[in-house]
Amino acid sequence: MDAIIIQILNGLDKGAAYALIALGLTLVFGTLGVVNFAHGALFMLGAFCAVSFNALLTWPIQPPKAEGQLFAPKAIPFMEHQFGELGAAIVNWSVPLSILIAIPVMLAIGLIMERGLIRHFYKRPHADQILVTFGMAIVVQEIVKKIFGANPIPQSAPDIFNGTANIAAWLGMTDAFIVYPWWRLIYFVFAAAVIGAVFAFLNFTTYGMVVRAGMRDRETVGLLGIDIEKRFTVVFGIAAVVAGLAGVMYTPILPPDYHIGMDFLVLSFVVVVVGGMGSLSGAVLAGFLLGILQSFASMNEVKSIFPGIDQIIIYLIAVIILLTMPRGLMGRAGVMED
Amino acid sequence: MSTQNMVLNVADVSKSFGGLKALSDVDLQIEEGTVHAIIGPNGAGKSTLLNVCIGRITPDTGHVIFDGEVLDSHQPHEINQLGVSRVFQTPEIFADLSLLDNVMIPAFARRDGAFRFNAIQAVSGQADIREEAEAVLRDVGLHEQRHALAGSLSRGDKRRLEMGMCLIQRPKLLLLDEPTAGMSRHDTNMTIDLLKRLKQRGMTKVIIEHDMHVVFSLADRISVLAQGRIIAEGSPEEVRADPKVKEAYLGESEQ
Amino acid sequence: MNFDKMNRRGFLTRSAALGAGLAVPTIFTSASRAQDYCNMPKGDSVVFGFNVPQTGAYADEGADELRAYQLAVKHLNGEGDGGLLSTFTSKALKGSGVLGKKVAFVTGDTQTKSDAARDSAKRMIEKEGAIMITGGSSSGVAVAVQGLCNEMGIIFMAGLTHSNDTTGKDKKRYGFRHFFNAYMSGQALGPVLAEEYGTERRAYHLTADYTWGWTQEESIINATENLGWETVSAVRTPLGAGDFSQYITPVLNSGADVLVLNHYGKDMVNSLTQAVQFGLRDKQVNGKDFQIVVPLFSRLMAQGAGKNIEGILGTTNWNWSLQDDASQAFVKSFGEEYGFPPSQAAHTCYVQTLLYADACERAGTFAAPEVIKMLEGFEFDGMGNGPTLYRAEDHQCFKKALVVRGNDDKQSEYDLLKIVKEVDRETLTYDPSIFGGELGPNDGKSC
Amino acid sequence: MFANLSRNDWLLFLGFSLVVLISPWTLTPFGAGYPALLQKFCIFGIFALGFNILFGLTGYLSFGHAAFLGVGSYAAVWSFKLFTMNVVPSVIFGIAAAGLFAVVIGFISLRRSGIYFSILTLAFAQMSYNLAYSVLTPITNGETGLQLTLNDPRIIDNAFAAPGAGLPQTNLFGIDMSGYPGFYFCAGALIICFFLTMRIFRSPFGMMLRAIKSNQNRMRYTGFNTKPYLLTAFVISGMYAGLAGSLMAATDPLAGAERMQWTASGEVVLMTILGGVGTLVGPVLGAGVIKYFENIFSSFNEGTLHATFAFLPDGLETVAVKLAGLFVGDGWHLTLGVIFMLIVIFLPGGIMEGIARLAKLAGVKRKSSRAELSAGSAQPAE
Repeated sequence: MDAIIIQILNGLDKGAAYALIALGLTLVFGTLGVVNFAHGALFMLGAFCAVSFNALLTWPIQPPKAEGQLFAPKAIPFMEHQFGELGAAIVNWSVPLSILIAIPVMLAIGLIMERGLIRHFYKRPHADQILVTFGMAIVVQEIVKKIFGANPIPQSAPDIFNGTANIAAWLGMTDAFIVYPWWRLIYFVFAAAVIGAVFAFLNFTTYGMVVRAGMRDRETVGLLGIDIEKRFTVVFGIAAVVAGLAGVMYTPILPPDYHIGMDFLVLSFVVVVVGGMGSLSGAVLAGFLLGILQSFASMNEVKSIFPGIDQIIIYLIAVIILLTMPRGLMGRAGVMED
Repeated sequence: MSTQNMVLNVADVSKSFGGLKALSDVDLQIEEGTVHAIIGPNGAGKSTLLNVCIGRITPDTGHVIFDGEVLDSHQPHEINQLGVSRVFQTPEIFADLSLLDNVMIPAFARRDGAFRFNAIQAVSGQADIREEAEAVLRDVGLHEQRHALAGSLSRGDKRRLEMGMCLIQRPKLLLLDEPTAGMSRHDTNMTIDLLKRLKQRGMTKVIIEHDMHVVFSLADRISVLAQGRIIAEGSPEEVRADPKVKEAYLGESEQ
Repeated sequence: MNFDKMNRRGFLTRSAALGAGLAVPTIFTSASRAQDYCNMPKGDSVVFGFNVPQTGAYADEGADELRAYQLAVKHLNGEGDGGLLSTFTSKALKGSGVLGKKVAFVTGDTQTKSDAARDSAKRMIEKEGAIMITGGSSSGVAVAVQGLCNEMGIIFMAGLTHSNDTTGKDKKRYGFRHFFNAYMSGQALGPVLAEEYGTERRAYHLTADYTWGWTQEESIINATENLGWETVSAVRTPLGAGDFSQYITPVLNSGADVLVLNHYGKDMVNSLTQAVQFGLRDKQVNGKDFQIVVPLFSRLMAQGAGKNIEGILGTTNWNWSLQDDASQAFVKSFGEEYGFPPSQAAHTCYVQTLLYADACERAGTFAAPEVIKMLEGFEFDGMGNGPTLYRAEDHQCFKKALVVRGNDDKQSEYDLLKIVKEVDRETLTYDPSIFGGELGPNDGKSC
Repeated sequence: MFANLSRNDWLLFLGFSLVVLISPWTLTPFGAGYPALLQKFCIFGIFALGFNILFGLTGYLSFGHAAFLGVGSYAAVWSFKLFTMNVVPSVIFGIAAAGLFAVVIGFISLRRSGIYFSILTLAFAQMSYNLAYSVLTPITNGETGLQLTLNDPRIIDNAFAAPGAGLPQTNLFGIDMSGYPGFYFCAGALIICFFLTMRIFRSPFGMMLRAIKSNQNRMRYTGFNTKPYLLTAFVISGMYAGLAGSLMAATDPLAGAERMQWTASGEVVLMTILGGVGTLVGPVLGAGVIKYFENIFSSFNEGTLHATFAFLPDGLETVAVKLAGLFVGDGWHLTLGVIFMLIVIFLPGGIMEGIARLAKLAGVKRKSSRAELSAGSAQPAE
């Protein structure tokens, strides 16, 4: 029983991560009709916003090398050197703080990308879009590798979020042992908040409603004299920010390296397609579904019945859903079917 | 009318989309060798009726019987192989291929059936089919442009091309969904001429049309569809005289 | 930039420099047959092929290997401070190249994929005339390239490969490994685990689901069960899973009090980080503190795991903090060249290059069968691991191994591992027959 | 079978064959004239040719084609292990196994179209890869890859001759399949495949596939059952992949799971688009370019760069080496990414469009290349 509750919790958490990544992808596809293979790279760039911010804060102040010493002694982080205790505290909170950096940076990257490149590919075949965004993903990735190396760079969550929350106590189960890491709970809440914010933006603001109308019928909205193109640019920027924030907050869970975006790319596409192309709620639903099923498939009890099921569960579910529901969970007809 | 020379028999067909009843209890008999026009105001269910005939839509109730065969569970390609071809309202052609290819492909369907793995011969070696295609292109007046891409044609030309694609199959029944919509007067007249020539060849045709000039110059019989029902049927003269039709349709359109 | 031109020039200059007469295809003329053996060096240089991961997850490790190789070539050619040449017990090498020929090298990218690794090895052999191939950062690649080299009659000096199979069931006459293996890790680590954590422990294994993971899991289970430990469960995880949380959560309620992570590289960094996040190290089970063990360590991976690795036990082949003369000499010449200390991958690659060169020098020829004879059963010292034997039966080096602990009191950025114990060679020696395999004949091949 | 090809097609075919057969000489100045790479050119050329029959003609984008390549490889290596080192049975097994696998996957995946089809194929390939890596290790030998061993049964070979001491070589009735003979074997296969592909392109069958890509609805209402057409194309292209896989095993008897990974499937998509979707020669060119970069650019190191720029003055040389170093050696991926972007932005039709434009510029109006291009249709499908 405890094991099942933990796996449900874990599935929700995983699902939140998948949904958050898939959300941006769907947003771009739904509004611009562009298949963005560079979405993973945006996630990676977000993670490296956190890395760079931390690197800046901890810029090493090198104590002088003693005579006869081959390697310099351990450096003191810049912030600590300059501001003592307060500085150390800021360094400690660098991951959440880097959100403040990531939002403008990712927005800028998104806008530049859309204006400079994606815009010219609206009318081009999807194959071209895939190739050009994939090429860009490789370029971005290689540049990051040149700067930061290929090794993962660990980022830690603020100290007070280290350790685990005692879920059993919350649920009033006295003899059960259910704990869950604080940071993962925070990631879940954060993801839910971001997803909620995007939905609220699209559903409850006039700006968002026009965008949504544009997703369904771009020409008509264009005829109404609204500059829908400009709004789509903004939407691309938002998608980039969403991907970037997902990346920032993920760094304490998975030490980021230059390749982390590619690792998520295929998965996020599967999530989007299972959800149904162009459906935001479908993407979120599929994210949670796949996350929970993946958690369950990894349980020893399940694996002993179906060996290797945890390796393929995501793809197996994708196949089953696509065969029973032609357009995924909530896809619209005619989108990317020809 | 005897049932032997009934090419198409639509019996009690109903179809709803959600709450909207597109067709209710439609009965329609098409006699061999005639041109049968279906007219009616927008949203009367004309295109739905054709869609049912080619297997694009399965009716909720009722049957479509073509040439003695009940079409209920037939796939669109099977229905076509039985001898039903259709010209669509928005031209359905192979835009990336040449006009010649566009017309040769249906000829292959007629000759080779629904599937044949013919990777041995070359298209260029199929002289008979090519000649036939060129003849059809001449018929529809597009022979000059036969090497151009179909996507580059004007809307009227696309429609004539599509007509050619149907004609080369020599269908027993040709369904035409507004063949002259959006055409210039000149193109419309050319199309009427073409259809008249076809009439002499004795091909059965069902034609949906808004342009009454076209309808009355071609049709042997006319059915009037309004709100998913057949409200009148008869020769052009009978229909023209029918007060119900005037009320439902002609009155407004002849203003 | 004009790639075409640059490219072409590069090749012209290089083939001129190497003097390798391979530019003209030798289809029917069989110029190669006329040679005594494959890629016999002509002219005044001999070409080594360094096949390391330059892209993918192990790119940093590969870069470090390449640095070590370049350093080794310098030392062989008499440049720099000579490095380990001065401490190596065999004095055949004089810093004047090998057999009077200057050492040149070519490089390739294994991408940590068997296919790509074999492709680049083939390129270096067929086109660039490499006499020996060395490198790699994963057992799958090592076994694949070793097989290829064996077919082509080229000696393969394995880089970092830890699976028992490399010199076990997949051993080859033309393949040699200096690095230690999973069995040795188990033997070295076992007693220390018993000493530190007691003999009544219940272990839970998370194992990377491929051959290296399985051999390590098997070796560690054997070693710990001999001590009296119980194995609660051994769970296989997909390679590159990224998020291991769904595999870690069942550990919480399993009744286990030790978690063994049979992961390497990125998988290790991720699973360890996440296991720590799930509070495993703060947990008490069966009245004991919960422990995590990572049987195979590397300094580069420790860097990726950050604070999480502090206090965790594991093994390595070599670490730069060793105080013997040879290790110090190597750290000094590597550190002066590059500004930071070498990794264990760099060390093993450097040593392999020297060992090969030395064997050629002693054999008096580059002909593989003779060189193999010199390497088989070769006993030496002064390479940083104490007295070492290249065993003839399986081409595995027997030498001491290190049990280390993640350092919580770092003196420098690179001071990540603290040596707990140096385990002597006798403890680690085993009967070659336990892993099966066959070396195959020592016959000369002409490409 | 040989009739009905136009004179231009014969010229194209003969020219193609000639270029392939003399490539050991012509490619040597570019550093690519060695057997292993030449074999790879042919093998991936075949893979891309086959992929193009599906993607180029029908517009169905399979993202899991590498699975067939992997299956072909495994089948071929098993043929070496169980029966004989002769490559002919292994190639037959490889093609048959991949074909069967393609029938199953195609039958299921072709129930959907567009991106849903792509994801279905991707899912099947990824499942194959993950299982081959782990649970199926008894069949695939997991991460290490399936290899020959000394105690393989090899029943046919051993029935005729006592096994030698070492591992036997793959052979074609006694001719060793490593080195240049191996290349000529692959080249022969490539030329045959090219010929077959050309036949398909020019045949009514190929015409129907193009028509499906152009307007599948119209095909249905024109009396064609598109499903068997698509499935046939899918299986043919799976068999090409199986052939490529078994040739990989024939020239180098090892089969690894990573051949089936999505990145490998992605690679053949990129090769095809890079060369020119729907063109005859394009995919082979694309395969060549990508393999060339992978093998040659990655082999540059600082030493070779210094030698290259030695003619420059010292300061400039350092700068040049630094700059070029970004793009070669471990930076070859960067070069590849940049090339993808440049090609898609400036030459949407791939390399073949570039060639056509050059030909136009030069005022050369070769009919064959025009026919080639129009046959391919400038628009790649989704």
